[in-house]
Formats: sequence, structure tokens, C-alpha cells
Amino acid sequence: MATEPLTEQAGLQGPAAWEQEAEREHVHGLGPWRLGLRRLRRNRVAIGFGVLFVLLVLSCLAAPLWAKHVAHTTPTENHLSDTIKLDGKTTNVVGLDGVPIGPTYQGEFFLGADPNGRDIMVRLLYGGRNSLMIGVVAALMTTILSVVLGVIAGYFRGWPDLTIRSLLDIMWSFPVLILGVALGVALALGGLQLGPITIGGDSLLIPIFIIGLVYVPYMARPVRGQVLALREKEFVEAARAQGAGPLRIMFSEVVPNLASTILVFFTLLIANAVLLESALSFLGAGVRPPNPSWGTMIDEGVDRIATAPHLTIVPGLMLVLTVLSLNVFGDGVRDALDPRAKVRLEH
Amino acid sequence: MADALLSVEDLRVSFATEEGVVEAVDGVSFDLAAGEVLAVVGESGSGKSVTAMTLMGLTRSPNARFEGTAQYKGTELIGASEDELRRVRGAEIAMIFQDPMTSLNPVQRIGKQIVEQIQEHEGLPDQQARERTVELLERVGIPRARERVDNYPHEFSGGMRQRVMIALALSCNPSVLIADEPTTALDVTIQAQILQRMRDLREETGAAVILVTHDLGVVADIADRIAVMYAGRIVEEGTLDQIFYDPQHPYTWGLLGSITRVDKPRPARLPAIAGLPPSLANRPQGCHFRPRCPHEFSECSKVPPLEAHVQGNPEHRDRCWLSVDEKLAKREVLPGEIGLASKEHAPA
Amino acid sequence: MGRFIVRRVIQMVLVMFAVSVLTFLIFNVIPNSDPAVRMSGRQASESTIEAIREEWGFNDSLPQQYITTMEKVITGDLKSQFTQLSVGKEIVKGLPRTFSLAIGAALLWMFVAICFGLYSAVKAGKFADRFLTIIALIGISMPVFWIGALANYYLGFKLGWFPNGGYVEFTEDPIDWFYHLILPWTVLAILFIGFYSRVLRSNVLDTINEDYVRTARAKGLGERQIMIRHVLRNSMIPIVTLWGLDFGAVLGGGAILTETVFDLQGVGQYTAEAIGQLDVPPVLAVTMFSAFFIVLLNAVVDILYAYLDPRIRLQ
Amino acid sequence: MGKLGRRALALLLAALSMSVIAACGGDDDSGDSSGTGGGGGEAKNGGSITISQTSQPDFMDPALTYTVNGIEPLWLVYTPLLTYPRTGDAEKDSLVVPGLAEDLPTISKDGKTYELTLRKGLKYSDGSPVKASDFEHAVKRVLNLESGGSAFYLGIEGAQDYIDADKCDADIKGIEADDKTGTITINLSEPDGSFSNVLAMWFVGLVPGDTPCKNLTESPPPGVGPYKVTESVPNRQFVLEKNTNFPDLGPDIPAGHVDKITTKIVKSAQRQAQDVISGELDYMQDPPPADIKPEVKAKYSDRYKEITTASTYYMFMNNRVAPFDKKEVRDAVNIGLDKPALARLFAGEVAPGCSFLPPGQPGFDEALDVDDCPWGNPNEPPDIEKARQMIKDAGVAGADVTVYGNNDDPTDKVTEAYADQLTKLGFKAKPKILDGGVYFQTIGSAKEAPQTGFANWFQDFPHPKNFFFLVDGKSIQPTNNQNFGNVDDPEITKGIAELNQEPEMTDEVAAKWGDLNKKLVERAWIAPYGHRKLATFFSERMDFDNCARFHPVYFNDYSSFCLK
Repeated sequence: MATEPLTEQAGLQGPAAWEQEAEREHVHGLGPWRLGLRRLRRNRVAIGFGVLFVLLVLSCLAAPLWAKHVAHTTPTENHLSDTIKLDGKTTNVVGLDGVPIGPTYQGEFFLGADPNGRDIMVRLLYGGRNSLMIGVVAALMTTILSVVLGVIAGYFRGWPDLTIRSLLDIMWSFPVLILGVALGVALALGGLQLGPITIGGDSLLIPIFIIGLVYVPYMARPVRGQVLALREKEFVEAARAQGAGPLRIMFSEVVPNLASTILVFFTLLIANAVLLESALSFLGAGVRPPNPSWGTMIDEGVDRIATAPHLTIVPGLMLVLTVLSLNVFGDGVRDALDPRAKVRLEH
Repeated sequence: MADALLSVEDLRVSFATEEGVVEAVDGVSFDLAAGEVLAVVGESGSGKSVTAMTLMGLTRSPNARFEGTAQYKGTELIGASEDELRRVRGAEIAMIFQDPMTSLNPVQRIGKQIVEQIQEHEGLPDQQARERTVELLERVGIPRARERVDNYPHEFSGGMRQRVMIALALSCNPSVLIADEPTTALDVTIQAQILQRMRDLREETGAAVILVTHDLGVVADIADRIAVMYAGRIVEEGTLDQIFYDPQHPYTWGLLGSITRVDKPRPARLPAIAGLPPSLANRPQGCHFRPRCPHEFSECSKVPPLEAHVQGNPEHRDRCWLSVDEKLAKREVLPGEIGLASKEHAPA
Repeated sequence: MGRFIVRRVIQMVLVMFAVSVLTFLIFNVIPNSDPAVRMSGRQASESTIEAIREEWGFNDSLPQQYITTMEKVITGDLKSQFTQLSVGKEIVKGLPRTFSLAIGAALLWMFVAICFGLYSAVKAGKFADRFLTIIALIGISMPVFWIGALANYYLGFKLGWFPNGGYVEFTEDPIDWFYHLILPWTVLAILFIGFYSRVLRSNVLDTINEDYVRTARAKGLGERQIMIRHVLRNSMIPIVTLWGLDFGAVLGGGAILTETVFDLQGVGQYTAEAIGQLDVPPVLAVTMFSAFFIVLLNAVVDILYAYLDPRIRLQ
Repeated sequence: MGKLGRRALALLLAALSMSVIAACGGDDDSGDSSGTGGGGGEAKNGGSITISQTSQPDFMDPALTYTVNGIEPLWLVYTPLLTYPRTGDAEKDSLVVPGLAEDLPTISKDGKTYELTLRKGLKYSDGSPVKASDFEHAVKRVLNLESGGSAFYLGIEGAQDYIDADKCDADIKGIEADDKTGTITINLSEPDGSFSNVLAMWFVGLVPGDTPCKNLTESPPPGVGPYKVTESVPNRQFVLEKNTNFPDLGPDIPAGHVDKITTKIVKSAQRQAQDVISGELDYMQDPPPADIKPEVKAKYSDRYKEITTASTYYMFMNNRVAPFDKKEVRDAVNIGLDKPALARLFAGEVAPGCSFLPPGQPGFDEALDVDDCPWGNPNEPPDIEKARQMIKDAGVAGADVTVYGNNDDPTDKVTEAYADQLTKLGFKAKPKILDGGVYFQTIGSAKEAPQTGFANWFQDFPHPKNFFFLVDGKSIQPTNNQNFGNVDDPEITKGIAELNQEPEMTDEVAAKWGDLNKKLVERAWIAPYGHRKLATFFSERMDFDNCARFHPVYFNDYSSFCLK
């Protein structure tokens, strides 16, 4: 694209900046991994947040246990006409004027109910499962696509590189959120039919697909830059001299050397995918009801912020904690491995 | 030496790193007289650059610790406040850095970078400072200096940029010029031009020069005295002739051996010093050169003092436990004897 | 320069073409719902629907529909399927609001991020740095709409310190305009402050170790001069380019969430509503408009960049 | 706020329209039953007020608008030949009276010919004279512009030919107007008992004969009414000012009180409610959102009231698709539907009931609606066990059911609750939430074949025909079907056809409609659960006691608004 000569020289514009930095980047062998791990272990804050993330994931995974044994309900079961005993008094789960009960801090309705009388705590845990699942799978999709595109472009150069770079450049100039929302709304209506495969409008695959695609240019460009640098390295030359084919070189020589970049990007991508999921859900283009996700819960909650602020605050806090823990941990990993790759994603 | 312009005494610089405390400079002492050229020679990591930087107060790591003294005209430089240092820097002691490609701010016109320094120290009005800058550029041999003063660094070649650096260093008539590997990044023909220019300028300005380099060849015709550093210590110190024609330390022999001489046939293979310089964090006890020294013996586990060993040359000092005779014997059987002159050339 | 402009114009056309085709496809291929039926209302007869189809050209082939639509885009004749109002006029109506939001937030985030980033870099490794790092990371971890909704309700309505959303024209009352925008600016800026201060911090730390900064120090310059003339100026270059791009994106309707939460009725909120109604023409126009701004700001940034960094020449 | 396409109530009532209220429901929580200016004081004239709407009216053009947002202001700007009185007496106000016509129409024996005469000396707000032929022009605009209201006028002879001609100035065969005498004759191809009501719809409010056949949202034409539109900036605001040329149409059709009404478009209903509380706005067209309502009810009950409208909320059950093809299953759903629970989701804005015809419609039977409801009292929890057993006995327990609903607030919540109730009855139910803008069109498609889901209807005019077309076997069509459940009960379909021929709504006719309603409910073709209430909420400076007149057909009556 037309930007290229400029950005190549400047090395400081948008993703091209990271691409160049990655090119300049010293390529790590095995040693830096051990060094990195040691540095990471010394970063108490990062480790602390890493542990927090694991705890959040575990508690979301334990959602069915809580639902079954503590709350005795499911994330979609309504309790509109039910009552519960609170301090010996019988209370409506949802008042006659539609105001749901607040946190009870006891087994049932620990964090209160939503206007449909559903248990917020149960929905929070199940919603976390959806949010995290979307985050992880979308990040995985982005990573795989980016690595494949980046490696092909960087390794073969020439026309594959030109094609891929032009494609990424166009994606880069796209109004990403607008198109993501548009795609989400359109797909939610009719689902998607790809030959024999039918994806229902309420499938989690739809937000995953959108989010996974949106972040590709942010990662593929730095990866390409690094591959460009790697392919000139001695060990790649050596492998080539030994007659290894391009596929073998790419997967046994190049990709393993991208590992630290991939790891850092992957962590931060999950964080951003979770955030983007919430934004899409908030705009009605993400997870479909009655499936909970933190984004949809905030969206539903905002309508009741005056009468039941916990509906907004609680899922939001969970979201912030999760994203923050991933960001801090990812930051720590990056500092430890120092691959200078800067991940930058929009919301 | 009371009349020394700059007097460094037992300078120690250590860094706290992940691998433990590293003594980068380990008890360095030397004096610099006015107008003298002192070459500090050593491999990378020998502490020569750290020494030079420390004199300017440019070793800024928060993990660094400094000991010892460095007196410039009676002013203590080590541990001086930033304000005191600022008055010295540029005005009294100026520095030329290794890489002219990166040592100039890429987004400022070169004239402005020089004017900035002149105004900082002398407060000249713009026009005068600019005139001085043009003069300086002309003096270091930049053609069409009046036009080029408004160019950006990237519009100059490497050699020209180093000239700009020299002009910058000389702009306030400093008494001491520290040149840290000023020619390493340049190709050979440019190196010669730059050295020539430095020699001329020294004649004109009478500034004392500390020339930091890893290349003994570079210093051959500019230095008055030479200090050879290895792993943070000065291992041998003496005049140009003493070092070149009567080197005492086996490490100096090695350095000299690596010089390609045009007056002798080129050997099949340039002799190199075997092994690698020790990691700063775990240097051997005693003589640091011990593991690489072919002549190591039991005494070497103790730190050798920096002492004069050659009769009648009290200023020629070295750190080696071998006696002068032993050195003479061993030195002569070195294969190839490249860089070592025969005895008859040695001064009486 | 001439070549530069030509290349940029070509890029702009390419991107806008790609965006428009994609938007067009998203709404015409995926939903399986007939726009004529959507437009005709609940009790329409088959003949009414057919008349609408005829009038809007829904019976044409897709490429033909695309061409017809693009002709309308070029002549400014594009109408919303939902309200039948001129899309161009609606965008023009929303633009001052979006621009007010974007420019204020952009200045705010730039200013605060410089302060944070610089301070953080100067104090690198110290408590202040770590504290600011965590603050910045919290900033980039918060969903805009969440913090916006909370701020709007608690600060705007409950405490009454700020208006609870809405917008007042600058020409109507500049002070009220400012007052209404304080919260939206802040909320939109938070994310960018977090991100920019992190980038600036690492740039400053990189720059501080540059040889020319050492040179500046060796010249005997004061620390302030070094920081401002040599370190900050050089560290700012990449930030300025990012700033241009983000500003372009926000201006092109990228602030959907902030506009919606604070009910600013700018281009972003207009788009959001159009998307909800599967109203193709406005979405098409806004995505093209947005791509146009992004590419335009890209070009402006490159020019600015060449000005800031003389090593760069426009090609 | 927040969600895309979540339009507030007004738009939710999108393809609808309004209510009559004859007896005002009977279970009106607010205690203010009539909403008349009976506060004991005099309404003050003059002053300007600022009010708000959540969405831009779909059109600011009488021929096109079909949402509350547009109708509520525009019916006061464009008066048709016939209209409804604005007296505050709900029963009186739901009966058609002469508007710009001198008298009610003379209807021929066969019920096909209507004759009216225009009043003399009428002037539009711009001062130009009103002509009899302007009526024909108004009808032409409705038909030519493919208005959502065109369906009502297709019964006029030659209407379809006029549409097919696709020319604004083509002739409609069935309408003859004489500008000299002011007589207007309308010929229908078939008798239509509700045609007087149709003539009283805002669509055919008179506009000058030279008004172009295009959408005039940005510059609404002059009309005859208490107010005129002086400014219309789409998506921002529009302004109504008093029409000084408004003629005296008798005491039942009064002029307005305030001089100027500025309507701002404020997308957030929460913000509107907050602003009415704080006095920045004087009135909000939508009811205060569920979130703010408890506070409003607790603190500002002296300027807030709720009134049940002529509307019905029901679940349709597609009897052409399993498992709702079995009557026992539809019975079970009617028994098991938790109506009070659904009412909570409307924050009490729904009066539970099980009659299809709402209060206010001729033929409505209050006993059937509540006390004698065949499926149990709608205000009490349902007999879930019985319903569950019936579904088990029908052999459809565990069947997959997709429940359709849209994303308007609180329809999405209602849909989710309904799906959950079906699950509790033994189905595997899953909600499918569509955007409000495409919802009814989607479930009206035979291809989609929806099993069951959300539906509602607000009356366009007080005539049961306006409700029964939703369950008329003859109205079933492959697309844009309004009979979502494909109800085709031969007896009911035949009854509708017969009653539609009745030119006049006598008590006897009304009772026959009532019988049809009873059959429909007892045979469990649909599952109604209540009637919507709407609210009026004023700022402090408004005179709530004297000036909050609620109109049974057109809701809040701006011409009654006044300041203290």
C-alpha cells in the first residue's frame, strides 16, 4: 500500500512501528525463557494478578456447582412470583413494581436478582464462562490467523506478502467497531449458512468469529516483521542449506522463535477480546439472551441503575478485574520476555 | 603530580545487577597533564568507557556505586552535584562519542545543537553563537559550512557527522577532550582523516585528550601515554614508546599481536588472545588475566600491584608477577612476534 | 508531494470501496429479511410492498443495487430506509457533536497522558511509576459504557455535579456546551490516557537511553532542557501519529459507546440506531465516511510526521 | 438506553395505534379515573412548555405517520372530516363526531355510500381556504406514498387502480367532491362498519390540495387544528404553536391552552424522567421507565397517573405447528401462563386479564376478562401442576419450543420469562429475540413458521374489527401475516365476516362481537395476559389537576396542557 515507504522508514507509525521494533528485536533462543521465568517470578504484582485470573476462571468453571448446590437454580430460571425468607421475613424476589431484590449474602440470591427474578450470582458465574470462552477462543483464532498470515507474508515475501499486507492495511482502515456491530446484528437475525454448516443466530460462534477477525491486523503485522528478521538468521540459513523445505523451516525453525511474542499477544488479546465482547453485547450484537455474559448483564443492568445498581456494578467489576488481571499479567510477561511487541487494541 | 590537570585516584565503579555486584572499574588511577594525549586501551568490557563516562558524570544507572576521587583543577568530579557537573561538562571537559550516527539528535538541525551548547555555557546572542558555529564547522573541515549548518544529521555522512561531533566538543574551548572510540564506527579512510583532524586541533587548542579505544593501532601516532585496561583494572601504563617497544604485561603483548603491520609480511593467521574476557560478575581471583594467560603460575592467584618494574622507567608500570627477565624471555618466543619490535629498537 | 497525494487518494478510494461493498453485503446477504417488508409497516398489503420494492430497486440484482446506491451516495441523495430522511443531512447534523466530543477528549487524553507518561518515566521503577502503571492499566481495562453509565448516573443525576447526558450547541451557550461535555470527554479519554501514557513512558525510557541524549548531557544542558528539547520531543513523534489515527477513528463515528451512553446524538449514536434498524443506507454512508476520515488522518499524520521527523520524506 | 434499536414504548407501539377507554378499565391503580380537568380550577392560557419524546416521529406528515410519536402531536394539527371530541369524558370521547364536516355521514342502505358536507369558511393555518376536494387529495397522498395506513382506504372504490396508476393526480373513482357546495361522496366496494372511524383517522386530516405527494417531514404542510407545526428538525426537535386561524368547531373540539410546545428528541427515557423531575422538561411522551418509576410513584404521585388503554398483550400459538396444533396444549398454556409474573416485568404497567377485546372496545366483558376468566383469575398464580399434567398427557412433554420476541424493553424480558414458564410446564423452550424493527414482519412470514411468541395490539379506532382481523382466518397470508397463530376457527371467521357488514354499532352488534370474543378465549386460540396502562407525568410547573386530559383514542391531549 501507499503508506509503506513512509512507514518502513519511519518505523513508528501504527502497527508498522511494532513491526519494525519486532524486526530490530533480538531473537531469543531457549535461554531467555528461563531468564524470563525467573524475572516473572520476581514480579509479585504480575504473579498476584495472574493468580487472580486463574481464580476467576476456576470460579466461573465452578458455576454449575454453585448453581446446583448453593443457589438451587439455573442461570435462566425466572423467579418472578417467588418469595424468599430474609431475616425471618418473607420477601418478594421481584417487587410488584418490578424492582428486584438486592444482595442477600446468603445461598440463594447471594448478589440479588435481576428483573426476571434470576439469580445474579449464578448468572455472573455462567456469564463469566461465556465471556471467558469467547475471549479465549477469539484470541486463539486471532493468534492462529495472524501467525499463519504473518509467517506466510514474512517468509515468502514477494506477492504473497504484498497481498496479505494490502489486506491487513485495508482492515486497519476499517471502522472496526461499527462493522463488528453491524455484522453481529445482521447475523443474530438470520444466523449464518455456510454450505452444509448452519450457525444459529444465538450461537457464541458469531461473536467469537467477529472478535477473532477484528484483531488480526494488530497482531499479524508485528509477526510478519519478526519473521522477516528471523528468516535472515543463521539457523534458518543453516536449515535451508540442509535442504529443509519452506514448510519445515516455517514450523520447526520460525514459529518456535515467535513463541514469546505469541504468548504476550495471546494474553493481551484475551483481555481485549473480553472487553470487545462486552461492548458488542452492550450494543446488542454479542451474546444473545437468555444466555448471560458480562456485557449483556451490564446492558440489562444499565436500564435499572437507579433501582438496582448492583445489576450494573457487579458484572462490570468482574469484567474489570478479569481484564485488569490479564493486562497486568501480560504486562509482566512482556517485561520478563521483553519482546517489545506492543499490543494495542481499541474498544 | 600536583600539576596534573585531571587526577584520578583509585576510581571504582560497581553495578548491582541480577547476577550480583559487578565491579566495572576496579581501582583505576592516572593523571592527565595539560596538553597531553592519554590513550586508554582495552577490549570491550574492560571498563575503559565506564571510566570515561564516570569522569563526565554520565554513568547514570541507579544501581551504580562510585568510590575514589577524580579532581579536575582541584574540583572533585566524583559525587559532584548535577549543577557543578553541568558547569564542567561541555565547557571544561568535552566528550566525543563512539557512534556519530546516533549521537546527534536526528530531529534537530546540527547548527542548533551546537548553538545550544554555546549558549548554555556562554550565553551568547543567537547571531554570535551561530557565527561561532559556522567557524567551528569550517575548522573541523566541513565544506560549505555556512549552508550546512542548517542541515539535519541524516544529511551528513558518518565521517562528517563525527566532525560535527568534534566541532560540538570544541565549541567552548574545553581543557580536556574525552574521545570514546571516536573512529570505531567509521571506515578506515575516514578514520585516518578524523585522527588527523584531532591531532591538528590538539595542536591548535592545546587541549588535553583522553582517547579511549580498543585499537592500539589507532593510538600509535597520536598518544603521548598509554594505559592498558583489562577487566576493570589498568594492567600496564607507560609512554607510547614504552608500551609499543617494551610491553611488560602478557595482555599487552596480545593486543600488540593483533595489530596488522604493513612493514611485515602478513602471517597466515593473525594471532589472537585465546579465550574470552571474563564475565564481569565472576572474575578470577588474583590476576584477572590468569585464565587466558599462557604463562600463568602459582603467584598469579594474588592480585599483582601496579608497579614499575623496568629499571629507570618509574612511569612505566604494570601488573604482572613475572620478573622483567622472565617477561623478556617469554615475550621473544611468542609465535609470529607481530607488533613487537626487536630489542635494538627499544630506547635505552 | 504530488505522488504522495495520488497514492493516498487511491488508497482512500480502495478502502472506501471495500468498506462499502462489505457493508452492503452484510446487510443484503446475511439477514434473509426483505427490506421492503421492513419498510412497509405492520399491516401493509402485498401491492404496497411491491410498490416499495419497485421504488427502491430491491428487485434489481445485487450489483445493480450497489451501483444505484453508490450513485445516491455520490449525489448526496441517499435516504434512510427507516425514516426516509436524507442521510447526508443527518450526518452533517451529528458531526458538530461528534467533533466536539472528539476534539475535547483528544486534547484531554493527550495532555494527561503526557503528564502521566513523562512522570512515570522519570520515576521509572519507583512507587509513583508503579502506581501510575496500575492506574493506566485499570484505565484500559474498563469498559467505556460501564464507567460512562456509572458516571452519568452517580455524578450526573444522583449528585447533580454534571448534566445527566445530553448536548448543548456551542453556538447556543459555550459554557453549557463545555459543562455538558466534561463527563463524556473524561470517560472517552480514560482508555486513551491509559494506553498513551504507557506508550509514552516506554518511548521516553527508550529515548533516555539514546546516544544523543547522552550527548545533550555531555554538553552540560540542564535536566529540564534535556527532557523537553531532546527526550520529549523525540518520544512524542510516535504518539502524535497514534493520536491522529485515533482522532480520525473517533471522528468517523468510533465513539458509538460514549455517544450512546451520554445521549449526545452524534454520528456514532446515529449509526448505532441505524444498525439496530438494519437501515443500510446510513450504515453504508457512515462506514465510508469513517474510512475516509481514517485514511485522511493517516495522510495528515504522515505529513505531520515528516515535519516532526526530518529523516522522513513524503513519497 | 444503551441497546441498539431499543426503542421506547412509543415505537414499540409501532404499527399500532391507540386506545379507547370506555369505562377506563376498572382496575386503575392510580386512582385518578377520569383524567379530566375536574380539579376545580380553570385552565390557564398562554406560556410555552418544553416536552420530550424518545424517538423522532417516524414522519411529521399526517399521511405517513403511524407511531404515537407522530400521531400524538399531529392529530391536533390536522383535523379530518370526522373526529373524536376532546372533553375529558372517556365514553363521549371515543365516539366519532363531525370534524371539518358539518355532520356525521349519511350512509346508504347497502352501507356502501357515504355522504358528507364540508363546513363553510374554514381556513388552513396559513390562511388559505379549505376545499372539499382537499379530502380526496389527502386520501391520494396516503395511497400514493405507500403509507402504512393505506390498507384502511383500499375499500374505497378504485383505490387499487389509483395505486397502480402510480400518479399523484390520477383520479380515485370512488370519491366525488364538489368544491362549490362542499359535498363529498365516497363509494366503497364493500360495506365497512368501521368506515366512520377510518374517516376520523389522522391519515386523512385535510391538507391543501396542492400539497405535493412526498414525505414532508421537514416542512409539514398547513392543516386545520388547534396547533400548527412551525419547526421540524428531524431527530432534534419540532415546535407546535397555536393556530390563530383555528375555526370554532364547537365546545367539544376546543383550542389549546399553551402558546408554544417545543418537543425535544431525547433518546434516553431515564434522562427524560430525571429532567421532568428536575423541571427541565414539562412532560414526557413515554411513560417514565421502570427504573425511575418507583421514585416517581413515591415522591411525585401528585403529578403522575396511569390509565389502562384499549390494548391487548397476548402470546400467539401457531396451531399449524407442533406442539400447539393440539387444543389440550393451548389449553395448558392458558392455564399455566403466569400472568401476574408477566405484569411485574411491566413494572405494574399491565392490568392482567384474559379477554382478547380490551376495555373500551364495544363487546368487552369485564367479567370474562377477570372474574369469570375460564383459565383462572389472571391476578392469581396459575395452576402449574395441572398444566404440566395436561402437557404430559398430550404426549408433548420435552418438545423443543422456540419463543419469539423482540428487544424492546421490556418485551425481551417478557419473552424470556414466557420461555421459562413453558420450560416449567415441561417443554424445552428457548427464546429467540429479534430486533423490534423487523419483529412483526418476521413472525408474519409463513416460511419462518414461528411456534409461539409475543404479540400485542393497540386499537387504531374503537371498533372490534380493528382487533379481530388479528384472528381472522381470511386474513392469513404467506407474508406480513398478522394472524400469527394462523387462527382459523370457522365459526369465528364467519362471525367476523357477518359483523363487518353491520353499518352501525348497536348494542346488539356489540353483544355479538362479545360472543365472538368469548369463543376465541374459551377455545384457547391465543393466550392473552393483560392490557397495557400508559402514564402521564408532568413537571412541577404544569397544572396537573386541570390540564392532564387523557384521550381514549389519542392518549395525552396536548391541547389540554397548561401552566399553573
